[in-house]
Amino acid sequence: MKSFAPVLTVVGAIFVIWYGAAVVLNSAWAYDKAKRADVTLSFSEMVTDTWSQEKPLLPAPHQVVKEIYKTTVLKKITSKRSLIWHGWITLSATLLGFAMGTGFGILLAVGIVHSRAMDMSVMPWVIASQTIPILAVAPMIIVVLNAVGISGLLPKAFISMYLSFFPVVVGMVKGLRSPDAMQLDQMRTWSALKPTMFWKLRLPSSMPYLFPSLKIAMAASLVGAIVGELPTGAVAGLGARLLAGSYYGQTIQIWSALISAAVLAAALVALIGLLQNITLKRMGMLR
Amino acid sequence: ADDVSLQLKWVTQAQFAGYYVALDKGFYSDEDLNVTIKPGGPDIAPAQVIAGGGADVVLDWMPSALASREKGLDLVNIAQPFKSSGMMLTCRKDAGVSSPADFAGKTLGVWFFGNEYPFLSWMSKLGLATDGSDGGVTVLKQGFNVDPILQGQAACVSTMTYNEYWQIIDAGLSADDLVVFKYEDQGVATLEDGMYVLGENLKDAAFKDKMVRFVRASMKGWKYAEANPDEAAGIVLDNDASGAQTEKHQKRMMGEIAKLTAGSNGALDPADFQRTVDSLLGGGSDPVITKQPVGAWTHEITDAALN
Amino acid sequence: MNKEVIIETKGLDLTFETNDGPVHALKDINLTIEKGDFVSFIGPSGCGKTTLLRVMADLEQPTGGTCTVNGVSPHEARMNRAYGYVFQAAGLYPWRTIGGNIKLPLEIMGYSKVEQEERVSKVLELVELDGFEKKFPWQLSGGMQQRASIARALAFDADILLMDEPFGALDEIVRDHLNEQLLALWARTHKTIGFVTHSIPEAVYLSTKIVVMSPRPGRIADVIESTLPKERPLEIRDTPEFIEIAHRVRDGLHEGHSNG
Amino acid sequence: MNKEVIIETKGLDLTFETNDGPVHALKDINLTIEKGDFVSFIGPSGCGKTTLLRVMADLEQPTGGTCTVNGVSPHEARMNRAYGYVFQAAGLYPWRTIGGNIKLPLEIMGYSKVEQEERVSKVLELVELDGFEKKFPWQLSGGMQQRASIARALAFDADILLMDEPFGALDEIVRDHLNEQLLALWARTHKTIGFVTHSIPEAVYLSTKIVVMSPRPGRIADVIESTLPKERPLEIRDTPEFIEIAHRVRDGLHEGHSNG
Amino acid sequence: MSWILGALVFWAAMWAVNVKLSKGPKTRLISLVVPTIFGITLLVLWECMVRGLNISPVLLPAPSAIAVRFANSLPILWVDFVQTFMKGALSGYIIGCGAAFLTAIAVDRSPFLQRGLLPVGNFVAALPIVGMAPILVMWFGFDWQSKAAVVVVMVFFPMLVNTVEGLKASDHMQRDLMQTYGASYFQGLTKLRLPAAMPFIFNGLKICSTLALIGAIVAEFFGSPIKGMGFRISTEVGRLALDMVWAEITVAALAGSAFYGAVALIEKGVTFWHPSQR
Ligand SMILES: Nc1ncnc2c1ncn2[C@@H]1O[C@H](COP(=O)(O)OP(=O)(O)OP(=O)(O)O)[C@@H](O)[C@H]1O
Ligand SMILES: Nc1ncnc2c1ncn2[C@@H]1O[C@H](COP(=O)(O)OP(=O)(O)OP(=O)(O)O)[C@@H](O)[C@H]1O
Ligand SMILES: [Mg+2]
Ligand SMILES: [Mg+2]
Repeated sequence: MKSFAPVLTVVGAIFVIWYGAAVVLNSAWAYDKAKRADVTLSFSEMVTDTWSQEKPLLPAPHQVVKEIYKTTVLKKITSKRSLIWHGWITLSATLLGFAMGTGFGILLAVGIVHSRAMDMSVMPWVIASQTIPILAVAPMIIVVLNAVGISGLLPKAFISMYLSFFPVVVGMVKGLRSPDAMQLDQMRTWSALKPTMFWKLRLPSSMPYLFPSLKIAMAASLVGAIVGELPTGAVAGLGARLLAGSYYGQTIQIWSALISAAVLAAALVALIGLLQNITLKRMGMLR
Repeated sequence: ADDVSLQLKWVTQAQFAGYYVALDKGFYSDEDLNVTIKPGGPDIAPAQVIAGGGADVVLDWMPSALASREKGLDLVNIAQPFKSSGMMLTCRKDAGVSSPADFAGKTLGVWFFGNEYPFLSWMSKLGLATDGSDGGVTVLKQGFNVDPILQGQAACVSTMTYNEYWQIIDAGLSADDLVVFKYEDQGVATLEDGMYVLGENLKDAAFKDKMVRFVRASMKGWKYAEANPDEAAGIVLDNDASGAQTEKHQKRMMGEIAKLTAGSNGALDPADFQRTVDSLLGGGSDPVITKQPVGAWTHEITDAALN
Repeated sequence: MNKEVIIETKGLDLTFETNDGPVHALKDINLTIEKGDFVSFIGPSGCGKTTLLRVMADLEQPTGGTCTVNGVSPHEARMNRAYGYVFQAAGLYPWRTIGGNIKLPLEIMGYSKVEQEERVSKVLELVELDGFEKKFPWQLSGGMQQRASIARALAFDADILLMDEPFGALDEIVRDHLNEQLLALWARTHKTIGFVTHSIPEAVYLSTKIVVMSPRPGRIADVIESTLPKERPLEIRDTPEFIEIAHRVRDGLHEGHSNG
Repeated sequence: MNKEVIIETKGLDLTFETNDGPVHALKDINLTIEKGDFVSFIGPSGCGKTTLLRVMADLEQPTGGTCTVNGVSPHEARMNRAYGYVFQAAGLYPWRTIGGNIKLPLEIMGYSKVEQEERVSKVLELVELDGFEKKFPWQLSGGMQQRASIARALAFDADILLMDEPFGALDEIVRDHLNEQLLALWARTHKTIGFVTHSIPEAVYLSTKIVVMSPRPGRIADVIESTLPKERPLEIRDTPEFIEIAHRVRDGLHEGHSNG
Repeated sequence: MSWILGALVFWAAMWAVNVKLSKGPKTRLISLVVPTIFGITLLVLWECMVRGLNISPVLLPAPSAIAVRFANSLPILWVDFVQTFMKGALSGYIIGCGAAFLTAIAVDRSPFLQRGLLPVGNFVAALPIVGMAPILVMWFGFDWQSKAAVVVVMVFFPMLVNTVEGLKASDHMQRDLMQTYGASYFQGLTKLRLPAAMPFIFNGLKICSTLALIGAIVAEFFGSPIKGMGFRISTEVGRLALDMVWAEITVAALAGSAFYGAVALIEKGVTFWHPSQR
């Protein structure tokens, strides 16, 4: 609660800048239009115009809000013009990809921590894998997966997974290795076996590392799902809205899709934060 | 019923009205076909989709299809519902363009992804370099919209008669502000939106039979769409999953599309084919195709379908 | 006095390989610990006390010589769960309550739920932490944490108790109290105890045998058998006998320092 | 004996606001420290020793009462760079060498390069770390780190030296040695020293004044003026006078414990 | 079939070699050889799978074909590399990280701003920034400036959050020590808080190094001059020249890994004192 006022201030500042930027960016078009229509614009007319263009370079916040309101509240959820419907499509791919990425990442991390050979040979390539512009390869992945009969949700989820497994691996390797030498020795004095050590020591001590990674992974996963929707042909989903908006120069639609995606991301990340608080509190790690 | 999947070249819009009408009006089921229409997008290469087995039939432009043939993918044109090309270059008058002679030194927006071939062969015909050297034109890879011309980043952009041109108009520029160069008029038109299948599949009698029925039903759809443009546009809108299309735009598009499909009964006109090939072969230093294609089209299907 | 030998080292040698070259941590350690002994290890920082204890507990492999525990190798002894070990720092797991921490070795060793509960409350009482079972480690002061860690080592029935400066972090009064408690426990259970300390009075007060070590390389400078009786009230620290032994220990230490 | 008053607290009170409610760390502390005094603070864990020292150094704000240092507020005194402070843990900056760490306050206070070098080598010698100037903190043992941190506080000319358990991590021999050194330094420089310790003999050996504190809320239980002479060989610890004072301190502590 | 069998046998053999190698002492050479062997194994596996399963080259070309194309197209690859990496990614990276660093220092003195900026920063960092690409291309034109702008937006917030976090990383005692010296704000910043923040700052720099290249490439999908890695990839996919596409991907992976490695190397030099580097 302490950060309520500061956040409000910053958000307020952003809005002010936003409105200002809208005037600056859209004014050229307003003047251009006026010139062709042979009228002269007063400053206030220009400002109102920049905040109400149909296809502005930068839509004003209230235009975006109106669009979002129109496409969420006023449309039936099942309607293809409802942002909620598109959001749900993206969300399902995101969640599936996130689940797969997290699972894969944790498995890989367990392997890396327990096998030196794996640590030395796989880890550099995990890093290299992230330097491949998956976003550029996404269309091919979708086509190739289509070729082997996988279509629909899975190809998108696959791209999400590719983006989300990396932070999980990195975080979990760090976390599973976080028990110090003394804690490991302690287990050895009780002659605990490797599985016991894993369940009773490594896994619990990795929790503080896992959750921040999950937050990053969730955000990455959403990006993956959106990118996966771009090439599948503007069928459905927030990515498709972005693309269609871009295709028809509908900046208001782009921004509303973008803002919805951000809200979705924030909600998902907040959800993980909540889970983190509950888990860590039960584990007594939250003071 | 037999399953047929069709890969479109672009997103769901009136450009593909014939197929959606055939599906919606039950022309396909009348032929005992179960058709799935897969929308395309900016990064979907139909040729790649069919190579991967993701579709039975794809819609593609002939230059891109022929180029794929040279890459070893045996694409065969089985029907050509579009008689004329809808492609054009739209320029702003105030950028100082009034004829192709003015192109030199200007910035032109072009689509790539296999759609650049007609442009390249036109430029080579005009003798204009496209690699940025002196006296040539500066080429810009245009995104999915017409922003470059609206913002003055390019003097001309690629448009289709039925789509992007109207986006420019909608954005507030009037037809008087613009000059258009139709590829059709410049003698560099190439065949657009033909139906292509893999050559090896055509050896299979059952597949051929399926295609015969498919082409017949599709052409029925096209003719219906030409006759009832408003209804066709409505059907397309119903099938648009992105919910981004507007009725006004689709109706207008349907009207323009009807002009392009008008002269075709579905069968490929060998003369049109040859014109396309010649224009592509004459691509100067960097020709799109290097030799006369053989077996790139067949009348077998249309002959059977249209009888 | 024909007592059973519990730990025996012969010519024990240990060299750590480090980046800067080898560190000779233990050299030619010969030591016999008998059943029921309370052996203190004392010596300057870095002389190898911790290392020696770790070798006995199979946490470190000697590079020369032999070490047997209960007649078998330290490894087998560890697998037989022969020891409780208290580390130099408390090392409680922060995600477990005090009770959970003490239960941990019991879970691993497969004690029944009922017995776990019983033992936890018994040892908590012993170290005067009853009532803190549900608290997390960071809710306790440093001294209390150290006591909990001692309780954890006492919870299961290991015959050998190895303690590495368990009372280092405690203030003098609490320390005196725990010393008394430890002696009482030792008298009652006849455990064999290895105990590392920095404090001369503590070593003298507790031990039946004091091993004075000297550094670089770590070796035994002196082994002093205590002549103090088994009953040791705190006041024993003012007797001449006590002061005499303390003197001998201090001398041993000084020698080690000037050598090192 | 009309000496100059250096630190004076009157009715000092400090309450920490925590989630669980307020913690009354210091209550009604009245204390006068004169120039050249060596004052030890002793008391059970959590009785407020560290907190009191921090108030004097303007690292904590009292919630009641006043504290003056050199006749001005602790804040002004801090800005005048009146003290050196040695923390309970060494707290060296890992990215600086030992020499660099000792130079740090000198750089901040604007000493010349030449003088920096001189002082560094002087204080390193004092704590017997000559030759380690170029090493990084983690390449030294805990005890050596603590000595480096003491050297850092001695490097600049502060009249007041506040030390929070500086010798906690050291073994008895090194501790004895540093105690002697500290006494010698104090005798030579006439610094005023505030010194927190857990060890009764240490407190008695070093101090001119011993402040015994008791916890919950932290307050002064007893202030003992030492009657020992200024010259103190280590053997003084066996004299009856020494033992007498130690007894008084222990009694004060016990009282505090039973009260707490 | 024999191709696939061969691949599996090769895999098993190489894995055995790696297990053996990694059991030995961890020298510099070994820690280079082991991942190399693993990488070669992957390539061989890929080659065998493509040949064994007869995968069409328009779907997935074999590594050998990619290598040939790579060798034959060096000039084009170089032009694209300069356009996308040097101009787009690198300049955006430097501007973005630099701006974020300065912003972090600027808000450092105001806890109020920090409390407000961090949650918002985290929110924006979670935003699918790729969505901004078309907009930024619209604003900054088609050439590398718009790519750099996308990169700036992508790296700004991760870097900001890490730096602000880092500036808080010094522990209480270290800060108290500065207080007892009566150090000024600036002295505290340069002598304590910046050095202590270095591990966090480098963490941010490393994350951003992979983001930068991805951002620059994706931005080219939304309009570009006719050069650049993203342009080439999207164009050549349309032309079914998949070998060229993969050659570009190889360049991207090589450049990205080298970039990351360079940052990691500098990190090792600067934060030599941190436990994770010892
Ligand atoms: N894992 C290790 N690698 C390299 N050297 C080590 C290792 N462990 C200990 N040493 C070195 O071995 C010597 C003995 O160390 P040890 O910890 O046994 O000393 P100690 O007597 O317990 O000291 P303290 O009283 O400070 O705990 C020291 O010089 C130390 O630096
Ligand atoms: N920042 C703080 N917030 C809340 N409570 C605190 C804080 N610092 C100290 N305390 C509390 O104030 C009391 C006195 O603490 P202080 O650190 O002064 O004790 P001490 O005498 O130095 O103990 P020790 O010998 O263990 O170092 C303790 O109960 C402690 O829990
Ligand atoms: Mg030790
Ligand atoms: Mg303290």
